[in-house]
Amino acid sequence: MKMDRRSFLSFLIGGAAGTTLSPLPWKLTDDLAIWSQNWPWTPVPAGGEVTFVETTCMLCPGGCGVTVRKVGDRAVKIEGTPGHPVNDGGICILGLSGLQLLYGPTRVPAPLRRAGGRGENHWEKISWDDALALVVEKLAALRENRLSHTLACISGTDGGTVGRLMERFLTAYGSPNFIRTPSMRDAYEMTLHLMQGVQASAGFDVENADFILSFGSGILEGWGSPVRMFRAHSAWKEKGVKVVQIEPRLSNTAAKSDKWLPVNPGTEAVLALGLAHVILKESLHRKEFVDFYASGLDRWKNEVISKWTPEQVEAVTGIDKSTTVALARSFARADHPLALCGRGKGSTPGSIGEFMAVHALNALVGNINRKGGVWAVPGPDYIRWPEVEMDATAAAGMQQPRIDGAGTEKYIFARHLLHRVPEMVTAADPSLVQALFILEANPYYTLSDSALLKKAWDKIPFIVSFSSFMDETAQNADLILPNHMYLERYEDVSYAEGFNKPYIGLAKPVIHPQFSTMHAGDVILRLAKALGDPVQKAFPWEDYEGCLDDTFGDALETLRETGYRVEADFAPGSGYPVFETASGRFEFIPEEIRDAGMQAMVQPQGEEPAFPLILIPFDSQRLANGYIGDPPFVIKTVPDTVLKGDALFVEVHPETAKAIGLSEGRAALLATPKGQARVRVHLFEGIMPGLVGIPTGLGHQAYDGYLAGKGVNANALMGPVEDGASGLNAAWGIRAKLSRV
Amino acid sequence: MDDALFPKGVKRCPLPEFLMKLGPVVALLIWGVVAMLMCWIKGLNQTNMNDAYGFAAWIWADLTVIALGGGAFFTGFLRYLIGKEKLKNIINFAVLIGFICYSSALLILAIDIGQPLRGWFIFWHANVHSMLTEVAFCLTCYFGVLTIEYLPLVLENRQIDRVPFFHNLTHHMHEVMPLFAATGAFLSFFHQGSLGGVAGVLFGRPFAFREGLFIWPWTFFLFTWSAAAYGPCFTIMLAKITEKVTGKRLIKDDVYDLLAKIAGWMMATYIVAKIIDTWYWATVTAPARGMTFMQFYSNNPLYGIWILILEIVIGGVIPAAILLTRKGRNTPFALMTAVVLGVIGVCVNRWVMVLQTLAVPVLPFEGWPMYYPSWQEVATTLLPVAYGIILVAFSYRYLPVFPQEAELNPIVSEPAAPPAPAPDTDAEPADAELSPAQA
Amino acid sequence: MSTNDDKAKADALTDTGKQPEQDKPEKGNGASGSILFFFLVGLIASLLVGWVVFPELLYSKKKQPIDFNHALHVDMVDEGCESCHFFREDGSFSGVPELAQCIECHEEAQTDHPEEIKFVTQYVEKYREVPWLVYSRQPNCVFFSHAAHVRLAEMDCVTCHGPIGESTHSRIYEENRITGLSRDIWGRNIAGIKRNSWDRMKMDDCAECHAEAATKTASEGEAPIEGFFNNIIRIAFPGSLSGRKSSVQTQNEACFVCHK
Amino acid sequence: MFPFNFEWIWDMSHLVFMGGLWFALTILGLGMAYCIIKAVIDTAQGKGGGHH
Amino acid sequence: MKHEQAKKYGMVIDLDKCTGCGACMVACMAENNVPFKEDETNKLDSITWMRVYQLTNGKPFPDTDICYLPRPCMHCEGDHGHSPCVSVCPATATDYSMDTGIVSQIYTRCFGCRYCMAACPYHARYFNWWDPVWPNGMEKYLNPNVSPRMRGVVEKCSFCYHRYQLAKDRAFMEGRRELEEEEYQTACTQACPAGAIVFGDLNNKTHRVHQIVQPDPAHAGRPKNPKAFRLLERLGTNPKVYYLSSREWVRRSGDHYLPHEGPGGGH
Repeated sequence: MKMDRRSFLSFLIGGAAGTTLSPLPWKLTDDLAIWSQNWPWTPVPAGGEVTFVETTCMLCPGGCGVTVRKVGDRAVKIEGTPGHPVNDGGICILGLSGLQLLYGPTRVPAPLRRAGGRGENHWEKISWDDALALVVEKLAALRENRLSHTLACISGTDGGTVGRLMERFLTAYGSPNFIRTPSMRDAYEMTLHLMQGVQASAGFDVENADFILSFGSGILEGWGSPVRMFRAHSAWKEKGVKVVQIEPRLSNTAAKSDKWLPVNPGTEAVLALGLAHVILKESLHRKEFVDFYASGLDRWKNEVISKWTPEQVEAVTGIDKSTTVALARSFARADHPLALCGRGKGSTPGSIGEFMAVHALNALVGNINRKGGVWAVPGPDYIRWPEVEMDATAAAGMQQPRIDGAGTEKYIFARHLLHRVPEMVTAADPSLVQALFILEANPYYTLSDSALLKKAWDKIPFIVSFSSFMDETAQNADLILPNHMYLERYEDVSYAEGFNKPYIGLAKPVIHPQFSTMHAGDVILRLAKALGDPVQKAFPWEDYEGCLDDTFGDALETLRETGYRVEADFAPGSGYPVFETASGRFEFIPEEIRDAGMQAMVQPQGEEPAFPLILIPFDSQRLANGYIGDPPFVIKTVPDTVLKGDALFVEVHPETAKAIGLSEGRAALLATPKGQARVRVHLFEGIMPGLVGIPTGLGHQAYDGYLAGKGVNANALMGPVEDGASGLNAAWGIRAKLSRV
Repeated sequence: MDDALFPKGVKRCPLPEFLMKLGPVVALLIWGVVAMLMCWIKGLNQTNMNDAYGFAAWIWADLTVIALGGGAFFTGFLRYLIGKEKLKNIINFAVLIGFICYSSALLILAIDIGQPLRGWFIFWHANVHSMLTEVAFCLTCYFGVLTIEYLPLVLENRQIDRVPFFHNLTHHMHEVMPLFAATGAFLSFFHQGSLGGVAGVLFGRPFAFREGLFIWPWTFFLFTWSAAAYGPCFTIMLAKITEKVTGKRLIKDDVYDLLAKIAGWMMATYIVAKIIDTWYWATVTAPARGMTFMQFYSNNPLYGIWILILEIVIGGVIPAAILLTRKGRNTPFALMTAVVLGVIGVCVNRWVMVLQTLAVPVLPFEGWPMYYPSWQEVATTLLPVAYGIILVAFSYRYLPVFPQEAELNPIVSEPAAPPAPAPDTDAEPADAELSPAQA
Repeated sequence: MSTNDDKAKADALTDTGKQPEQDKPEKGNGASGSILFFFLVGLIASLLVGWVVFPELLYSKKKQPIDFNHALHVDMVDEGCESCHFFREDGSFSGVPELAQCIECHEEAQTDHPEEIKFVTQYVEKYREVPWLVYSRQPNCVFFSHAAHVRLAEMDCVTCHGPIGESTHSRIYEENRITGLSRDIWGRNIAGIKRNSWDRMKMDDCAECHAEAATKTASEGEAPIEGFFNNIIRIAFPGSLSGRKSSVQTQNEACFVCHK
Repeated sequence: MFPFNFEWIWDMSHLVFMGGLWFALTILGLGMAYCIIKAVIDTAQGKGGGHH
Repeated sequence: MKHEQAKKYGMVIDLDKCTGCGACMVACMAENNVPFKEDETNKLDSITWMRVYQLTNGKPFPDTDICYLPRPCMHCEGDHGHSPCVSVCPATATDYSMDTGIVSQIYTRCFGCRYCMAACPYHARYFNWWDPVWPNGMEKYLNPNVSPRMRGVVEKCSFCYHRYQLAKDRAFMEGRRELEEEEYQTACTQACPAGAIVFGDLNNKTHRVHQIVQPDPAHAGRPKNPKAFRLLERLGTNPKVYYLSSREWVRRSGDHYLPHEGPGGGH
């Protein structure tokens, strides 16, 4: 039988009919659909037993309690711990994203030694033994040459065991240069020291205050312990507590406040003094406090009455005099009025004059160490290690002045002045810093005046980062000794920013370390051991956990169980506490600083004609601007009026923009005395004309593709402004120029 | 060369010239196919669509080609159900255009959905309350009808027709063609309408939402009506263009005149209905939701009141007026102007119903999102155009699409050709069985 | 283009054109027979391919890492299936035991059975989880609550899993090469015919049982006569009058009942 | 969609909509079947070929 | 077998408390395996089931005011469950459950026609324009209770329905069928540091949502609380997410009003 065309055709038709009657086409259609529902490249998360681990978040100084949900051995979600004294179940946007940092591509997987030039990001993985040997070799040599004091450490932490171990290491080694990263904490501590004579941090009984007067504090931007502040804010709303926000830009805090007073930038302290003027003039102050517990009022009063009448205040601050008077009255007449300062998140200290003026307001209404007021919270007392026995080298090293000058005659009250380091390093030859450790900090990004910083950086021969993440500082270091990430390690958190009770939180290992990392505490102990006596002698512990055991004793077990310890019934005094100043009273004008203390205003850098505008940085809860950069989830929430593609938007008032010829979204060149950057313009009715608002927390060069290269680092355009009285960095802005490109 | 395949009694250009002229179109086709494959393989991120524009150029193209392809069902309706015999001379072409439009629409839909491999869910797991389900079902069925209607034309190719089976099949298909046409018209009335319903039922989109009759919003009826009005315009336009390209008269003027007249009446009535609908929407429907008429036409860089004028006046009232006058219909330029304006009008209408519907901010604190298509969207939208040109070209070359062609263009030089009837008579073409009219 | 070519092609075309006429004589004498024959050949061949060859090709066959004897284990434990496949306190179901559970008994080999020795040496000693192939693994879009079925509705494991507890050997695991799913989901029978409730585990099978349960619930509250007529309707139109109306779209159970 | 599908409901919308659809499909299918069968019969009877 | 009373889960968000911090957005993303891309600044192509909008009163400096408004899926009930999106889905991939009042979205059923997105006036529905990609290792944090979506399908807020399922399982183990109010809470509610979100059963008079909102069953759930409002209520979507604000301009921003009209039952 011949297979001709016709037969072939009928064969095909038969085949088609048969195929249609077979499962083949139908099952294939179905299976292809099912394939598309289960694409192998779409991950399928594994199931398992669900467990919860309670620990403490270490992504900011807030000290929140977090509960990590685990499925099998995977951590899948971070939630706030209900009943926790600081955050009671709430959690912030950054804390929620912790797992993206834990499992993310920014982690440093192992000890890394720089392979190319600094900052080129070429690395060589080395063993922990080799890495530690490298450090020991350097340190031993420096010590041998009696240059132990040229080792410095920049640390984001100082109260807990790890910070203290590091500080102790420097002491035993022979260097006074343990430098904590700057924040408003410096200014508040100094204020309490000067006015109340105590070494304490400021705690705020925000839950019980009934009138909030905020001098630019970003209560809803991340100031203090953010979640606690949010909760307090909600409680205020429920109770009808009045909030007055004083700042030149409509921040979230300002928008949520009952009254927003757009004050001329940098003149907040003047307004505080103006309020004091009204209070004193109208005798609205709380006499039972002022008369019995304070000193120096008369002198201060004279000054305030003569200098800061509401008219004068209006001329400087732009706040209408009747507003000042009304505000002063309602503030003073409230039962528990509370004045706060520290701009934005409080990441820059600020001028001591301003802090003292605001603190004096609290004193005028008697709200010191009292319900709803400012409490002096003593530092952690649980670390009672024996004194370091210093050998001659160490003693000699410790005798050397600190590189940042803190504690020297000029900066007698300052404890840490990190902003001075770049200048000092650049000035001297050879560099005053021969070796630099960086622990839980990212100064390469957070320090202002990047150009100077870079110069200083180049002069430091040996830089070691302990960072868990490839941040800017790690990227520009010579050696990275990656710490376990906070979800992988034990560490005590000795402090919750702005919390009004002594508090210890414990971070616990939620999961096994994901990479070849080592606890910074263990690294310090191993370095000490390798350096031998006398350094070794100061560290009688086998390992960090041993140190923790030794430090807390039996208390560690309870801490492990509850995750935190708080002195719930802490009160700084049943009535008013005894002040530890020379007079034993609250000092309105501390003797030590009397003239400088009245210098309330700090001028921004730059001159008028060249830089007609003023650039002010502004913080946002959605932009982490400290040691940690925004993880992918958080950067995703940043509005497109702040970041679009890689372009950063600066906020300008429509009138100001019009004068320059800029419209919404237009590209512009933003120049300051410290540098310039290409930006785009977002017109915002909520910013005072003549100002340029720049968001902080962007412009990273390191981390991953989700963050690097996006926007502009506000710090690069700013420079430190030294407060004459304290030496603290008091910069709140800088003169700037915005031009079309 | 390939003249054995030509319809009887007509002249065609040599094959190389034919292919060469199609070259650019084929290039366009390939460009479109590349873009299509990119969309399938890499996903819809190749487009400029976004979460505000879930529907965009493609859905507009879909709605538009179906409206324009409406010439097929409406001409069929007039020819087979109303009995306008004269239209048999344009019905083949109308069916061809319809076939192209509908196959294109289906292809675009297959590209437009995010999971093409699951596209059949719309049939298997149908939600009968969804206008889109109605669209998909009727569209597919009507495409089947069009295939059935187009098939005899293919089988009438001179060589295929020699096969007895095919010849017989053609014969019998012509026999039952009114039944198919009726089914097609039935399906078309529904899916043209449900395409209108797609936008009209969106009660979350005040720009598109309309009240209506039972489950059907007014847009349902307006869409059917407008397809019936503007579809024939498109058929006329393409026929005229084909005449221009081939340099021959292919259809007699009285056929054009009849179709144009009917289209004119449809358009006139449609545009009156559309104006009433717009008026009612602007004064009753939208204000009931707190929105004012001008809110839909201001504060954005594109959608001004001009678009409404373009759609209703320039694309509706004017062409309707031209088509309603005998002079307008019989002046070639006026006729062409009218059908082109009409086609523009319906394109704008479909654009507005898809794109402006989505652009109008509904949340009071949102702005107007703007959109322009990516090149992949443009290429895939032009793909059907290229494919359509190619199919028309091949159909014209090898199939007896225009029954009056031989009569209107007698081949004088070849004595072998059948004797040409006098051009001015209305006599049937010699080989009458080539025409569906015979069935 | 050369005229020769043109001519050749034209000839060819003419030939083609003539062919039907040449073929015509064949018609009616044996031609239709051969047509029928080839039609049948095509039909039978494609049926064989579709029904026999295709299923063979579609599924890959995999052996379990350990040949597990369910029957043996069930005999030795007290609480039946739940001895190893237990509920956690939070209501989640443990599913296939993890190594840690097995180790409770098998820290060392208890017999000299080669499979047990293999298990101990290759997994227990190395503390490596056994990569079991789960016959009943549903795709990730499925939410299935064992608690609702076993605890609340008191269903037997066998209803869905079949008599796997009686098996003495692990059968071959067949995996659909396209979908990556176990063959047990579609069912052994390529046509989708099932005899037992556990023969297939597609959505329709879940729905079938749910509809039955719902119908039962609905009919319980009906008066006898009403129930009689309603039952006739139910038999005539399966799925109707089921009494469940939680889904607006399907008046069946809402999608999220079984999907995640 | 068929009545045995999960999504099917015995209600007016389904009966009208799917009924209409299946009705249309049946007409088309039967129509085509009629044409093909007639054509086969005609061809078997030797009708058709070339011109008549 | 006794049937539980039908629930109508809903949410009330206090805009006076909401600080716009964005924690709800991230809590949602982390809970629901929402993917992310390197560049998420094109907000029209950025999946955020919960999105926080910034509203402004449009007044010039210094009378400018802003307010944040978190927008999850409204889980519209429409008219008897015919929410704008549910009725248009051609493949029954989205559904309204009368048991819970939750609008579901079944990703594996969805074939990506995006008609529901065109239908939703709240832009609460998101399309997976891209394949979801987690950087190597980051897929470890994915939640097994929520299936990751493939490219080409629509997704949206589910009111964390999986949490309802898990809570039910737990209740079943204890022989209960009914859930306590706190047993089923969405991730955003749980996370909100301001405590601005309250979630619960609007049908249950003991639940806080009911007490705050006081829905009026005679008027499709319109709130009796004068501070409460819903978004685009006048479209007839009958949403189950309510907002509270003491500011008139904010309440007015929730819907369209002709010049002489105003919020608060004046229509």
